[in-house]
Amino acid sequence: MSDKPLLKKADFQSDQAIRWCPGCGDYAILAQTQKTFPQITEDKENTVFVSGIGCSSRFPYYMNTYGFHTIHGRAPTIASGLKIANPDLSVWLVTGDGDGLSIGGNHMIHLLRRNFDINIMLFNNRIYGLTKGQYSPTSEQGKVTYSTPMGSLDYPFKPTKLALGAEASFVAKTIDKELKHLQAMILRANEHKGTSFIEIYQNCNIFNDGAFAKLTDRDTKEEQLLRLEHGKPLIFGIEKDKGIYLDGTTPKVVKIGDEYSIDDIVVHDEEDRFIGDMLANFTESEEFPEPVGVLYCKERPTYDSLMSAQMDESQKGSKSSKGLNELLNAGDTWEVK
Amino acid sequence: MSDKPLLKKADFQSDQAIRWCPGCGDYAILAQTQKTFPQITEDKENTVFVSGIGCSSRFPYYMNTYGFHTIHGRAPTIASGLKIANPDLSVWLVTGDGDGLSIGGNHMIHLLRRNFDINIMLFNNRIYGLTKGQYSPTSEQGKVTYSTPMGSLDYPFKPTKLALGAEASFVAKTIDKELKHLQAMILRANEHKGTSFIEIYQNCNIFNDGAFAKLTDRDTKEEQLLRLEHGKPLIFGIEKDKGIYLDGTTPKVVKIGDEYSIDDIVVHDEEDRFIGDMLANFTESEEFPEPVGVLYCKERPTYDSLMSAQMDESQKGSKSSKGLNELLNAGDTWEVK
Amino acid sequence: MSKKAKIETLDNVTIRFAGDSGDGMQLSGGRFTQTSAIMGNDLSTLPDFPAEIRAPAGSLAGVSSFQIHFSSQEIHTPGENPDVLVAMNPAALKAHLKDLTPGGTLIINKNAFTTKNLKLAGYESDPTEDGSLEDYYSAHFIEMSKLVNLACEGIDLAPKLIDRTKNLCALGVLFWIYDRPLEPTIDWLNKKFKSKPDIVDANVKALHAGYNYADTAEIFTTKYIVNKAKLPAGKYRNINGTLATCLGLLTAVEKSNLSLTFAGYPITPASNILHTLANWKRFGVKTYQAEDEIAGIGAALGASYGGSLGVTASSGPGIALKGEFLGLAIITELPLVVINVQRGGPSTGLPTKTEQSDLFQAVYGRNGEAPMPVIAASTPGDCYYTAYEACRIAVKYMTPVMMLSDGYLVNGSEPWIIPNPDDLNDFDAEFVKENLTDEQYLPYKRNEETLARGWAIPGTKGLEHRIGGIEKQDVTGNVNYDSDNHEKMVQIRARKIANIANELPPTEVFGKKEGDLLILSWGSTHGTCKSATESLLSENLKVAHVSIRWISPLPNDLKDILSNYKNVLIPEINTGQFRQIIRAEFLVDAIGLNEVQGKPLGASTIVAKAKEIINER
Amino acid sequence: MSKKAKIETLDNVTIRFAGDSGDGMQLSGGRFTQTSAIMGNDLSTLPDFPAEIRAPAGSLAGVSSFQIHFSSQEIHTPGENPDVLVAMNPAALKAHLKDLTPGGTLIINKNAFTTKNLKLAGYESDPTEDGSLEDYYSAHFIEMSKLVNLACEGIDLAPKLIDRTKNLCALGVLFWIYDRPLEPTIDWLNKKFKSKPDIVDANVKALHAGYNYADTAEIFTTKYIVNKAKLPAGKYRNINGTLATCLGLLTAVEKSNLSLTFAGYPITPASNILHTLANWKRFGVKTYQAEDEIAGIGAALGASYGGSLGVTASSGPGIALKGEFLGLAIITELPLVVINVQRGGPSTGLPTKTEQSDLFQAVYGRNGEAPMPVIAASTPGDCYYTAYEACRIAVKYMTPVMMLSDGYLVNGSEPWIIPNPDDLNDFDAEFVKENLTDEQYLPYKRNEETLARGWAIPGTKGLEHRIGGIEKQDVTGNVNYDSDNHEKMVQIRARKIANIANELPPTEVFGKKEGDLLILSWGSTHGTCKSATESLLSENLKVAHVSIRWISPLPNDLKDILSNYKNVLIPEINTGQFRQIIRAEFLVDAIGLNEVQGKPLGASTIVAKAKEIINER
Ligand SMILES: Cc1ncc(C[n+]2csc(CCOP(=O)(O)OP(=O)(O)O)c2C)c(N)n1
Ligand SMILES: Cc1ncc(C[n+]2csc(CCOP(=O)(O)OP(=O)(O)O)c2C)c(N)n1
Ligand code: SF4
Ligand code: SF4
Ligand SMILES: [Mg+2]
Ligand SMILES: [Mg+2]
Repeated sequence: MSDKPLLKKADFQSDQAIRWCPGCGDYAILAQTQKTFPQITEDKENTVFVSGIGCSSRFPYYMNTYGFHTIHGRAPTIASGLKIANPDLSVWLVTGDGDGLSIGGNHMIHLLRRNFDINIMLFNNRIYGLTKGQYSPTSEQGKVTYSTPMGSLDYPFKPTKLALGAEASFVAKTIDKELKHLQAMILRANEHKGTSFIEIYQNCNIFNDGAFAKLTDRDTKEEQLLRLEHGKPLIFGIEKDKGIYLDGTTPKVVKIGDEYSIDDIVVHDEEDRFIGDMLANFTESEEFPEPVGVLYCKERPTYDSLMSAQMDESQKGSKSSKGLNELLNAGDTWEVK
Repeated sequence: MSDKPLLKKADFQSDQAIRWCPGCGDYAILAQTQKTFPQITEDKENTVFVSGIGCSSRFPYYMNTYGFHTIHGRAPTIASGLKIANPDLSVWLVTGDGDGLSIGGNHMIHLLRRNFDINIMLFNNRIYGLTKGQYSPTSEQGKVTYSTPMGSLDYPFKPTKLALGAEASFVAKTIDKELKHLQAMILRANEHKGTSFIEIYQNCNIFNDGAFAKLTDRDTKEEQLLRLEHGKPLIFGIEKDKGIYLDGTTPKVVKIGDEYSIDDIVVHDEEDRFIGDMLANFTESEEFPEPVGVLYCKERPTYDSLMSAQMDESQKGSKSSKGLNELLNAGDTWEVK
Repeated sequence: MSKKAKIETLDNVTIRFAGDSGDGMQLSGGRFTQTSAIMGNDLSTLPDFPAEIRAPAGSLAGVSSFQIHFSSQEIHTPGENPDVLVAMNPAALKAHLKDLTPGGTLIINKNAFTTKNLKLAGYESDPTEDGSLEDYYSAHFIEMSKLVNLACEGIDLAPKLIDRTKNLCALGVLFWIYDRPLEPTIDWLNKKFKSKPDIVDANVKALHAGYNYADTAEIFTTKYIVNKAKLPAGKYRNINGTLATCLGLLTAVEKSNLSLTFAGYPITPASNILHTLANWKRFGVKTYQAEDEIAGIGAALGASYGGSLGVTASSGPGIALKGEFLGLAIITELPLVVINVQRGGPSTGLPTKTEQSDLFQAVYGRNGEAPMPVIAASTPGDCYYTAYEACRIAVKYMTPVMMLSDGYLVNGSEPWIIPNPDDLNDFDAEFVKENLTDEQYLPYKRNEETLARGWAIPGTKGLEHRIGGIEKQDVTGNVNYDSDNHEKMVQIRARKIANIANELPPTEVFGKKEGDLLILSWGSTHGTCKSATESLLSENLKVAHVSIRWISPLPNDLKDILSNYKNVLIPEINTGQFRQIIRAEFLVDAIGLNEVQGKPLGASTIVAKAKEIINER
Repeated sequence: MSKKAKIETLDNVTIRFAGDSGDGMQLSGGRFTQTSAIMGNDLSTLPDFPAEIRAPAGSLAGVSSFQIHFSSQEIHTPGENPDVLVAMNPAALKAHLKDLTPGGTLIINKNAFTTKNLKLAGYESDPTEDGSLEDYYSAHFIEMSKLVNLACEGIDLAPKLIDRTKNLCALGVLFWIYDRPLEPTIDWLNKKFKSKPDIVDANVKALHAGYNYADTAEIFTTKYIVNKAKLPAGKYRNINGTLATCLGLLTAVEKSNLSLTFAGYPITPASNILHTLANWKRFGVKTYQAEDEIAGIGAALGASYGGSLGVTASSGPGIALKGEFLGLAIITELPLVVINVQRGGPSTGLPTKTEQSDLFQAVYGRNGEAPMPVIAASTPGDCYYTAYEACRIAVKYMTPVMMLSDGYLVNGSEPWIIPNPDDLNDFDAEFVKENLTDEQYLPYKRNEETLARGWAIPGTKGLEHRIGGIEKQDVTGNVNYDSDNHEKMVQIRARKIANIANELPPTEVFGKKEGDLLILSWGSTHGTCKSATESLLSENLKVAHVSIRWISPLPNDLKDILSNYKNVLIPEINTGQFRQIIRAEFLVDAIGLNEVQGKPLGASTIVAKAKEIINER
């Protein structure tokens, strides 16, 4: 960054009244984002927040940057087009588990494989908030909601696994209540050139309160969370005494001590897609702790940079100023007098 | 099956003239399907082929069963509704890499996670055939087509990986030219209760000829194909002298002989999702052979069976015949004389 | 104890309950409605929800309201300007005061007028203190929170819960003013909170507190009586449009021995249809929450293909997504019902408000020559009959049918004679029988009368056949690209839909059979137009009202009816979409009355406009 | 050597080349076209492709054809019934013979009439042997395969490749009959196959073989001369609608100093727009193949939001999918051009055939009050001007614009005066300038004249603001749910589009300024209607033709024009969609002439209908 005066959190707060329910996890995410942004940019006019429809998708109204609250599920398409038009913008996409994975699932997976340099924040509250409480593609099977009074039948997506299946180049997970961690993930996403996918567990205290309680309760959470650090072994627990061991091809949770030593524990490598896949499978499982942090991160050329390169390449030699006339007069022509 | 007379291949051939290009790989797939079906059913009226739009999606016209050629990308939605209405039908979904993974990607991934008992045959020719040769979501990066004269920029999907990312319960891959293997996969898909996803590499000799040549050339193919068999080690090569070895978390191709013995080779387990994920990553890679066969197969309750159970459960005790009047007269009522 | 109150009789009263979303206004309104229904009034109601899930307490965005119009005569609308406004907090007052009839009654929860709430509502000074209200309204400031607190002393409930009963207190006040019994509400409370006696206790005490306060305090000097209305005899219940729609669908499948498959994706204000039907599994109804609206209609069509009646519902933006699939349903000639619960547009627009602006989309919004029946419900209770007819026509003619409803209809309610399904139009559904001959089944052979093709469902022996979205050959249904065949099929599809007009009952004309002005309506403006017409007729003006149910095809007799009036007025909550259709169809210079404010039209506006037309032209 | 042929002069000739997809008929047609253009004829062409990619050789489904109409006068259509039919195989003969003018010339490749091919085409006996053709047509059976084989003796090419040159042989025959030079074709072959001299050699030999055969054999006794047409002076080229559209878009961005971003999803017959633009990266054009049509319009809108002009194109079913996004473009008031290359519907319909049946969808097919300009191209070359205007209006009024084209327009071609971009309407595009004050930027402040809001693009300092699909507050653009604001915004959006009519040039009336009949057309029926009108005028009938370019809004002067004629006839390739709009708008009892056969209308049909009307009414 240059020597311009640093912006402050308040610079990223818009003048619009915030209309989420009191107690909603969205507030925390907004606050952390506003807090982090001064570290991300010194020109807020170059930042654009694009969203779909849902409680979470109201987010852009509250950021004092450019913002586009589009239509349900389609934010990735607008964000991609924006990035094509102006690759220099810093584009952030805010979506929900319904917006991004139900109606918008296709645009999401295609955005991930194309690898535009766009940062995705998916607020996963495992419910449709805005439409007042139907189950979502991340709701647990058997969920009782207005649309499923006897319990839902669909098997849920694991968003990080779907993202990896769609060839995402950066996949991370964090939690609304983990303020510092959330900030760190936002910074990491920003650093990553390519599509960054951050799943954020978010409490909807109105329609799905406590969905992530076991991951946020002070007393229990360290037994449940597998905090990922690149180059560090996959250990967890209040006493940091448990770890992930690979038994043949099969991961297992083991206790570090007599039988297994710390050296037997798998070491996290963000660039290893086999590890990324394995960690994504841990999501919401009985057997394994819940991984938070960067599951996978490996850069490859972004769509926008490839496109810029092609545009440059195509313009070598030919002058575009003469282009139109050249084209108009191409092919066989003849004069009528 | 009962003791009804077995149907013959010809019984599954409709009277419609087939309109694929001469030499198209679709012919082989059709023939193998028609050949296999007598082993699958003895009542062809219970079979329905549903498709989207594309060359491949003309398939239902040629099967002498029920058939629905729907609209581009939406076959999974029709198939799901059909299965809800009548869970007893044997429903087959035929789609292409464009139909099923581009416009239809969302319905595809949701069908997989819901796990309706439907069999998907995805003809992957890595091109849009019907619209005359644009690149598809499975085309290799840099592909020169009408819409990408300087080469495509998108990073392709690996269909089996996407399917696993979407929680598919059965994922297999085969090739148009591998006639017996193709038949075997169709039979396996039929046996599997739940959504079966078969990716079929298919040659489009008009717009993408030879896309799979190295996997189908008699001389080279055994060096390239990793033929999966449950409970057998992952070995390949004309001499069956190469195998997949797991080095920590990282798979490697090794030569069986001095350094590595057959016992060091990973043994395929169709029910192991970690192996399934690993194999899916091998798709179209420089480093690894191309897996064909069943990558993953593990049953879990199907959407249709769960729905039937709920319907049954809900009808216990109450008699539906009285239902309408009960509902019409529910709540506070009063008489006006 | 009770003071001696004057008693006056009124024909019509409109009350609006307004408060914060958490204040329980929908409940108060609902109970007042139920009690009035039981007392034999005719009535009509309209709730208005905030767009936010839980807007900050006390904010303008968080105000929720419920209006009830009740009468000793037949009425057709939830009323325009309320005679009584109950305002539970400053924001509610701010948002609704402008609608209160001049001189109307204001009932205010004084305790909510705190500095914080006043500021949230944007008041500079306290209107309950600065005298600004008393000059214009009969204003009553009641310390409801205090009243309920006193009344509930000794009940072992959190103070917050006790404070929540103030909606019952307000209700009690109104029950006193309009001389209504408390018992139905008490019974209902007992049933509703069976397992929570403390809650029942507190609520009942609060109700009495309000009633007694009104009875005792000096401020209310008059009690009003609104007598029984002379309504058609029958067994009644109160019903809203969502429930009526669902009951109509269920009746349709029960009468025809079909099964019902509903597939949809949540969207305001259509979601409640999904929620209601999801509870009816025990009646064989299958519901499916799809991944989006396209999948919703696709699954519904797939179900219809499989022999169950497929239904989907959505609102504007979701209906937009279904357009491509409607084309497929039209060309494959499968039954399907698509319900559009209209809301304010364009785009996301005003998602919780009502509007009639999707008519063009319903009639014209598809590629190609894609004719399709469109039916519109006119009142909450009429949704029942409309949904039933939509199903019947869909199956009889093997076609998708679009049913138009709207935010007002699904949420509004009215007393409703419980119908006897046996009285409805016959509804036979038959699948093509199995074919044991060697002859090829011909899926596009048609019934000569209806032009419908057969419903040949998978699983039936000998009917194996293929359908799809490419143009089909007449009779065989094979893929066919010929010019002449295409033209023929385009014409057949058009004729099939046009023919439906031949079975429509004669159009009802309310009012003069000929005269100066015909008020022509479709959909939910029915009630307002009828009220306006009644009022105009009572002034001996030569007017009539016709309410159109089938918009595509239009009834055959409409042309003649239109020709009997000097002028035609079409009131709509859009910029004139039906007017455009009527002009095109009949070359009649219909006049539009168009308001696009996200709420029902007012009868007085129509009356004024009608008079202007009659006098001017 | 050359025999002495009679020479006759003709005004007009229509030739149809028909053969198997692999027979190279598009190439023969294209070369004949080019040569005729250079000779100064006016002309118009129409290719017709099979729906299948590669239908089996020799099958009816695999027939491909190309029609050219050339003349010494100005012409406007590719002709109806050809005077000459070239049939390269039995299937081509079978498919097209019914259209050949009675007594017309038949040129047949005798060698293709093998037993197998005859069977594939469904002939019981060989029509070149059984004498069934000679009585009705001037039939010539030429052994083209044999001729080219002989001619190419000694060339080192596979027999298959040599056989393929028979299309040049057929072309040679026609060049002789119509007295056209071979050089342009030979030059072209030399250029096209620069690196394959053997191919050039074989093709040139085949061309000469055909020419010489006609010159020598006794069968052709007459040569025909079609003289230069008197065309407006200028530099000409031949152009089809796809290329014209793309050039129009490029001209628009060059004149306005904008950049162009095209985002779309392949679909017949719109895909070629994507293909053409994809080749223009060197001119700064960005193209993006999206995952579906929704993503296509989304990306185009995103690009427009970012300050590039976003364009998308599709056909019926794909346009259906874009409806929801159009609503967002309308409410966010961003420029966007959506091109609909219409094809036969409904649903997948007839994907390779032309139709005008998406007009309703274009004008009405959205939820809510969603007005949007709709412009239609009238000839292949006119696509240039139409695309340019679509872009200009989109940017000037900050609105999405729908441009209607169709299968005939994009594939058909005509001679075209190369335009000078400087002569086009001015096109200024300006972004809002950065704001260094402390004042909040007001995104919904409007230009007083156009009512357009500012184009404030991300990256501009001080303009940070938020937009979206919920109703916006006037001026500030904030989310707003108020009734009055909503109504106001609905009206502003409508007025903004209606106002465009004020800048439209006076409508051109071709023919009598008043009289018995006005033929009113829109889109690609322009040429047919103009031809019909010319023919009617030449019989001194009091008729005129008006071709409408802007369908929404309609031109202000149309009402007066309509009132000058006793009757109005609207020919359309649909069941009367524009007629419906004209009736609604002007209460004029317009008469429809409607054919829905997947192909252009014939001028003679219109002439007949016009006479019937003039005589009857
Ligand atoms: C086309 C369309 N379909 C449906 C809706 C209704 N809708 C709005 S938000 C939403 C789901 C929101 O869920 P999610 O994305 O998880 O967001 P949350 O509210 O939970 O943050 C739905 C179904 C819509 N606005 N548009
Ligand atoms: C809504 C819609 N968009 C686009 C098309 C055009 N279209 C038809 S098939 C197809 C792609 C076909 O590719 P694929 O699914 O791979 O099938 P293939 O022809 O290669 O077998 C496209 C783009 C269409 N028919 N409908
Ligand atoms: S409904 Fe849930 S997600 Fe939406 S604002 Fe309220 S608490 Fe948050
Ligand atoms: S275009 Fe390709 S995929 Fe389609 S039929 Fe021809 S060879 Fe097969
Ligand atoms: Mg959610
Ligand atoms: Mg393909």
